[in-house]
Amino acid sequence: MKTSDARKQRTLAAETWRRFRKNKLALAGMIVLITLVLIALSTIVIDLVTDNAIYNNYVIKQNLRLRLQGPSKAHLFGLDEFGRDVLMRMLWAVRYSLFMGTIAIALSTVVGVVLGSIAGYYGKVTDNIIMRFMDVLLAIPSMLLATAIVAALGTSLTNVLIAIAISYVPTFARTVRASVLTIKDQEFIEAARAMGASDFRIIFKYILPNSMAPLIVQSTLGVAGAILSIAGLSFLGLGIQPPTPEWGSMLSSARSYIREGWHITVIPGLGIMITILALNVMGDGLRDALDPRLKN
Amino acid sequence: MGKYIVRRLLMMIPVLLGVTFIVFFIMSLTPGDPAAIILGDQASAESLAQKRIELGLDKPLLVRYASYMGSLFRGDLGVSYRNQLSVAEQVWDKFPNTALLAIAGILVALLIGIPVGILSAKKQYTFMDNSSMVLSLVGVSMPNFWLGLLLSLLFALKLGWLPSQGMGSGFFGLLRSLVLPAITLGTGVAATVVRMTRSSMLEVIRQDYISTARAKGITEKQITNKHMLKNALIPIVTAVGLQFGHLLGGAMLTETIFSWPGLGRLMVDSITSKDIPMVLGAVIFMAVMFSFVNLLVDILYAFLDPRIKSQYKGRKATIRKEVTA
Amino acid sequence: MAEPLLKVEHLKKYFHTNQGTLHAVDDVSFTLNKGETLGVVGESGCGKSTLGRTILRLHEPTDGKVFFEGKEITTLGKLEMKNIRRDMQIIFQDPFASLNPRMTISETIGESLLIQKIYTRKQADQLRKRVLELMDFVGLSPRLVNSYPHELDGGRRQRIGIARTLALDPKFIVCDEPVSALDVSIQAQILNLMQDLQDEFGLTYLFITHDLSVVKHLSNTIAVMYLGQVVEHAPSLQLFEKPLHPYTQALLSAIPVPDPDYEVNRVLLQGELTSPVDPIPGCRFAKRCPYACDACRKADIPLKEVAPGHFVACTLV
Amino acid sequence: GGSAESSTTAATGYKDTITVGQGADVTSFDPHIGKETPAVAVTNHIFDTLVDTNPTTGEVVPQIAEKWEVVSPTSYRFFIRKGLTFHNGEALDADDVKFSLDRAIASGSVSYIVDFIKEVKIEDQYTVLVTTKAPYGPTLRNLAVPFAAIVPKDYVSANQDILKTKPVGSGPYKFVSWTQNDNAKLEAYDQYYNGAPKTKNLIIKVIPEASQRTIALETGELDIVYDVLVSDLKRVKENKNLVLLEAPSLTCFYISFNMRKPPFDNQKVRQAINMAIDRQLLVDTVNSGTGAAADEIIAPAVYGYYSTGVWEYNPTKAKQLLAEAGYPNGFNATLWVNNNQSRVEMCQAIQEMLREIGITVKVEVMEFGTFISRTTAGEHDMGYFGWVTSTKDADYSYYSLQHSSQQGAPGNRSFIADPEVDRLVMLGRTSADTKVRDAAYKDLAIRLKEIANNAPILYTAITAGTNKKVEGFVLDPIGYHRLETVKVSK
Amino acid sequence: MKTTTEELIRIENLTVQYETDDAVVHALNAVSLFMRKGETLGLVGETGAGKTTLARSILRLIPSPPGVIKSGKIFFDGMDLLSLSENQMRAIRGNSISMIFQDPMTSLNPVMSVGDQIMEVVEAHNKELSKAEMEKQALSMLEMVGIPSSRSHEYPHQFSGGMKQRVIIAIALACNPTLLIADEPTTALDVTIQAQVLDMITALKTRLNTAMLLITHDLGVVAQNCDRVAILYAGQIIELGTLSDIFKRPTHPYTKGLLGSIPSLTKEVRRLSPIKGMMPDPTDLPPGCKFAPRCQFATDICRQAVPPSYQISDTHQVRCVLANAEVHNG
Ligand SMILES: Nc1ncnc2c1ncn2[C@@H]1O[C@H](COP(=O)(O)OP(=O)(O)OP(=O)(O)O)[C@@H](O)[C@H]1O
Ligand SMILES: Nc1ncnc2c1ncn2[C@@H]1O[C@H](COP(=O)(O)OP(=O)(O)OP(=O)(O)O)[C@@H](O)[C@H]1O
Ligand SMILES: [Mg+2]
Ligand SMILES: [Mg+2]
Repeated sequence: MKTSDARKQRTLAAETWRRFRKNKLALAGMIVLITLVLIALSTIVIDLVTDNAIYNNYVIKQNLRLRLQGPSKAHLFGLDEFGRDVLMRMLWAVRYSLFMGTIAIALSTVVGVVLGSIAGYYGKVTDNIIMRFMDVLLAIPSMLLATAIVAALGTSLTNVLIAIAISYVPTFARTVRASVLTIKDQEFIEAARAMGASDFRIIFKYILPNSMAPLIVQSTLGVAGAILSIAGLSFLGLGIQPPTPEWGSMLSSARSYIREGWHITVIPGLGIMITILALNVMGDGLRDALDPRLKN
Repeated sequence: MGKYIVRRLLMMIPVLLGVTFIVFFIMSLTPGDPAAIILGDQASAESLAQKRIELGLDKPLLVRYASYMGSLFRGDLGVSYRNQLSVAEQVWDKFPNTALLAIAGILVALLIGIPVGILSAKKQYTFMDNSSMVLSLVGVSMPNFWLGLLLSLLFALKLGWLPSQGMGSGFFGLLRSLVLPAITLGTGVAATVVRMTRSSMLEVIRQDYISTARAKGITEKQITNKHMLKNALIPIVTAVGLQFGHLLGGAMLTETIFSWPGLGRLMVDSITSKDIPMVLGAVIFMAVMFSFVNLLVDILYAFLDPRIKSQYKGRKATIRKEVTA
Repeated sequence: MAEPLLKVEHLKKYFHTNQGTLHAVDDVSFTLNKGETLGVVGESGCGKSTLGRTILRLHEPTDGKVFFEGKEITTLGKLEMKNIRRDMQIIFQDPFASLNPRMTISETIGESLLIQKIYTRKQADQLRKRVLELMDFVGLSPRLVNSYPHELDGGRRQRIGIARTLALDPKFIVCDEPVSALDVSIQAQILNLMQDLQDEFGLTYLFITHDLSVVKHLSNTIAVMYLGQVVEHAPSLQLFEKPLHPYTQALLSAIPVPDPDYEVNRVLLQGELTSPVDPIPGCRFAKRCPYACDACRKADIPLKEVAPGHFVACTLV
Repeated sequence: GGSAESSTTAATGYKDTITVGQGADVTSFDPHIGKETPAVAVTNHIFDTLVDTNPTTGEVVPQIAEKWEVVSPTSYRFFIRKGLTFHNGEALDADDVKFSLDRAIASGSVSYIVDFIKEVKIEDQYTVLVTTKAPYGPTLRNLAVPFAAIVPKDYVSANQDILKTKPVGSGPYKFVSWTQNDNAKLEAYDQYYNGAPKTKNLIIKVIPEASQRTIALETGELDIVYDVLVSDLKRVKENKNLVLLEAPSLTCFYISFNMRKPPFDNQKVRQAINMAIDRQLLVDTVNSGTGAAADEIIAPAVYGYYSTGVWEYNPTKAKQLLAEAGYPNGFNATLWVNNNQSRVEMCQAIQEMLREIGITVKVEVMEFGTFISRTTAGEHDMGYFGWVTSTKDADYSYYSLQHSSQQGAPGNRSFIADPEVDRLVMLGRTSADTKVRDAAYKDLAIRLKEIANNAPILYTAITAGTNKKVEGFVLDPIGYHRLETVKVSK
Repeated sequence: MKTTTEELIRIENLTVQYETDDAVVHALNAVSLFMRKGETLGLVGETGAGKTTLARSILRLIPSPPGVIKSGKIFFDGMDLLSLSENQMRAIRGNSISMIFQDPMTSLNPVMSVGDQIMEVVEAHNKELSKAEMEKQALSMLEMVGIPSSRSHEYPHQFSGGMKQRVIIAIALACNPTLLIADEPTTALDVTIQAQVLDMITALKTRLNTAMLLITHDLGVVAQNCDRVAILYAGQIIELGTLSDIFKRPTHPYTKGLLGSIPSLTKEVRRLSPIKGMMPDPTDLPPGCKFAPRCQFATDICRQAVPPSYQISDTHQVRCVLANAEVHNG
């Protein structure tokens, strides 16, 4: 770890990026995700500009007589069980599939960070109360918790989001707490206290920035998990409502046609798989890149 | 150690209390009238009202919760709304099936996860590393139910090797029927195991004691098995323990696909039919199971790691676990 | 000139662990004059760091009092304590762990100024000027302002730690093994720097180390600790010339002297430092002491002043 | 096999076990509680009723009662077959019949089928007189419904809950075991009055995933599956080793408009929606060509059906009607449906058809219990319902679904309250004269089409797939398939 | 120079690099060195000078990737270690050459009993022995380093730092090696413990007639334990000689600076006189003398080419042009 003056100085982000870049697989995952985000954004823009015309005429437009038609020049991914264009639905679904997972995880990350850092920093009774509560949530399998919550609140986009978010909170709280615990005892925290820094400052300026690494990784993987959970809920009939295109519900409603029109199950299935694969390899790449022990 | 186990068992009580409260609360929020569920859609208004009183649904939520907890402490989990049978019996009946499936799933995960993880770590950043990582991730990236369908299409229908559904009888029948659901369930966890194995192997590989072992002149195989793996296993065990919860959740889908008569399916059915006593009973059972598995993991932990054994008298062990988790 | 700055009376710090009560610091008293340096030496785990931290109230003392400039600080409230912190600072041993890896050099140095509200965020220019000035003091090139700690070597990091401490213009600094992680040539640079700073600003140091040769030429007085207690406390020269406690003698004789002709007279000890958990009464060194007798094992041995300013806790003297 | 009592099949190249797959589990083996089709499909074999209906002709035939006479419009005398025994050896006589019917009447779940009965009187050991509260046309058919099963008095009196898990009846099969969510096992009852069943063992397996059921049939794990997934029908039909059985069912799927809520209080709106739905297209595509477009909420196989003709598909006219009703630009509404995939699919297709005439429909899928209780409360705009006329008599459906006294829970979820409709329903209900009833039901059908409180969508077909080796399997239009005459060659 | 019969190991022009993605670390640059049987050579240098790399190179345990032995030869008992197969090399490790690592806290496998860890090395190199004999040997090793053999089934965490280091020494000496490489064996220990451990190592090595390469950055340790000293700076040996050569007649400005940096217990120094600056970045070494940037006597010649090693006496070698001048001037 001796870096001479001559060597180019890098920020931590740049350092991470340099190491991340080396991992071609993770890079590929990231490119896939960026592409998906671009698709999602452009379909949103298209809907705004055309006042949903494309959406109404291509995405949800049915043509029952042509149902289950296989891929052709006119319809690259074929038509689904209602004769809707699978390609268009796939594209329009990106925003739900990707963003719902992301939003749900963002929610649980925020809650998890607050709970986890309070528990980890203050310890003792506070820690005990918060973590016992997390234990309670953790003791209920997350899929089950989500199912019960959606069943209770009713199936709607927001409710699915809330359900998934709640079921992921304990994971994040634990991750944050664990890294707070390790960082809390480091000397630079003590140094800050010796300067008279407040708890608030210590948590937000010292502890949290240093526990970002596991959190970022956990979130990336969490989004992948959330997308799968949403698909699972769809399978149980508790996912996104029709005719909104969403990969999980496309897949689960197409599953009975798996042998008649392979394309309508395989395509959304692959969509989910590739997205999750991309998230996973990117998460792993980030983990390697952020792990200080793997430096150089 | 004995004292520690007792302490842990006692700690489970508040957790289970919390679990019952949360589930009771959520389930009571669910729209739908249990009386109507029991009597069906053609029941008369009087009999519905009668049933509601019978079930105590006319009382406030907290009173109902208290009376539920009251009978719970007497060991009575109540009767199911749907079929009016003892919840405890039904849950107890399904439990071994789910446990079997879960254990088989874990085994699949370990069988895939540990070798791949080791390979991947020893050949970090090579083609081998990347391809084995991707392959193991493909499994976890597929929605569970989709993978199940594809597997049964291939192995049951196309190849006719394995049964497509149900729980076989006899040892081989059972084993055969277990394969597909276990793979479906296990692949999801496998990726976590691969990851965990890989990173903990990578960590161990860098340790000084591995250098010491090399300097002794023992073979690479001995180094891997005796020095690396045994140390790397410790965090893996924790990870697997925590995955158990996911596994139980995954069982809800897998059991439905493969008509496996387990707790997961019981749970799905009960949730959708608002069978509150049944859901509560099953969840409590799952939570107990989950807590026991974690306790088991901690004990196993002590066997794998002599350092922990001496710490077991108290708090440090739990802190350690949190940190590595 | 000998005006006491810091007075520590019967300071105790016990930790409650699963194994029992750990007496990390057990009844330590001393006085430290302004502008002087007290060296604290002892083996790993004998409570040196805990002593330093407890004086600064980074650990709440279990018992005892600390007076700073005649004011008892052990009872101060949060806010008053924050003000006192300006005058009492600490430099840590590990130059890697003691800097926030997510903050640049200038942020780290400026942080204490912001926390103590000496400058506000709006006074960025003044703050920057002050930071550069401090960096100059400790010999850091100004072009490093925006570097992160991981880009620097241990010596430079330790300079950052020192600059951060100096920013508040403290009167008293606890130096917790500031050079033990550094190479000899760098170590010498830092030691010289600290000496210069002391001369320039009239600083008072509590210098913690396990390396007797390091404190020898820095300290006015030296306290030797063993398992939470001070066993010998004497002016520096006197201690080296005439160590009285058997432990001090062993310590001195164990130091490898970089001179092939030096006659080694080892006082070889048996065993190692034992656990400070629930210690039994009596001299804690008795187990390893070649001269231990029954009297040593009966009761705690108090410090005795055997010569002016020379205190020893031993039945032999 | 090999034991002396084993039935003839073993020796003659037939399997001694039939394995059947269905989508849901038995909820309760007590016939007075478990009334869902999957439950009845099993308990049906364990319990007999006084009379039975012939699955193909629909006519009422003797079962426990070997004959009966209509004493007056309100009283029926039944002569019980002598020498009948329950599976536990208890003899079956008038005592058991009275006990059973009284028990059914008292049951919250199934009383609606038998609550027309005023009293069951034991005349002698083998004769009972059933008197009704009022003249009731469908008496015999209702008594043939499996919920009116005859159970052993002594056995049940000792423990009212015993039937839930240890059912004992007088039917062709005895209960052996039940593994919840997995299977139920039955065994032939050799002393059955009509002769022992053809196959010794019956295993009814639960396979919730419809596509998995088909796969299991194809792989030979199952001999018979009930309710083949519509998208799998073609596959079963084309498979050389399998046979697809299909028959018109007694089930109609329809949309109920909540007439209490605007704009569905407007007849023109309801007619417009009826006209906007291309039912034949739905049958041909979404339903894979099975079933038929519906014109009434009772199926053609039900007694009392009168064809008014399927609503003409005419979106232009529908739009015009909407405009007349004051909605030239359409409106927003919700369509509720329970989480059953084929129903949801149907709703999605309808959703699209309504979009064509400017009505933006939001399909909301909910779980069955929620669906029922919320529609009962009248919270819905439109609801997609399925109704089985399990008595095969029009009254069963008309009374529950169309009579103003039956609003909400009992079934009337369009909240229709029309005096003329009420009059006709009661006329059909209280008359035992078929001519009177026929006329009443014709008028009623015409009146209802005009009111258009419901939009009948389709009559489903009842389906089952069997292995080619299965012999003697006959579909029951309600889904209460009987297996005592079925055998499977090796 | 002494006759080659006594010679145990000879390293010639050993060059080792770590090739990472963005830079090449020149860890060792043409290091030449020899050791005689039974002698103790002290290897001194600052952090990153390449001490560990040199030690690991001898056992061919450089982490690879990124480490590569670029060129050079290592003769041990007449064999060129760098040309042996991996299997042959394994037979040498722990047997005729063994190594002690710096940190006793992490050098033992935490999940294996100390007895087993000693057994393992005995087992690897004495296949002909029975289990019981192996165990006996392992236990006697434990006793030899002053740990009661009854503690052989305990785990490392039950031992103190000093005891762990003794276990490591027992492992290293279990097969009577002819060369012991000790990489900062006492840096992590307290002085009193350090003294005990060093005394023990020296006693044992004398008894077993083992040669020792003692790596340290503590000149005090060197002065009291070694026969000869090599000073390593930025991957080069800049001065090599007997104890008195180095301590009494230090010639290289770096060696002199090093000695000036040590606070002394024996002499009264008010101010230390350290070397300015720090070691150059090993990925970007200056072309000439590696020490030139810090050297107050450096001239242009120094900055242009690496100075050769001058033999200024029978036992004393210095890589500095000034030394050459000294030789010439008398
Ligand atoms: N926060 C704490 N909780 C419990 N025990 C502690 C804590 N901090 C220190 N100790 C214990 O107190 C004793 C003294 O520790 P301290 O760090 O003061 O020693 P030290 O002399 O500074 O050692 P070193 O030279 O290794 O830094 C040790 O036994 C240590 O384990
Ligand atoms: N695995 C590695 N990858 C890349 N560079 C390495 C590696 N190991 C060592 N180096 C570099 O090689 C150079 C020599 O390292 P080496 O460990 O031999 O130094 P050392 O003298 O033993 O230092 P120390 O006193 O810190 O143990 C250093 O610059 C170091 O950063
Ligand atoms: Mg310390
Ligand atoms: Mg080293």
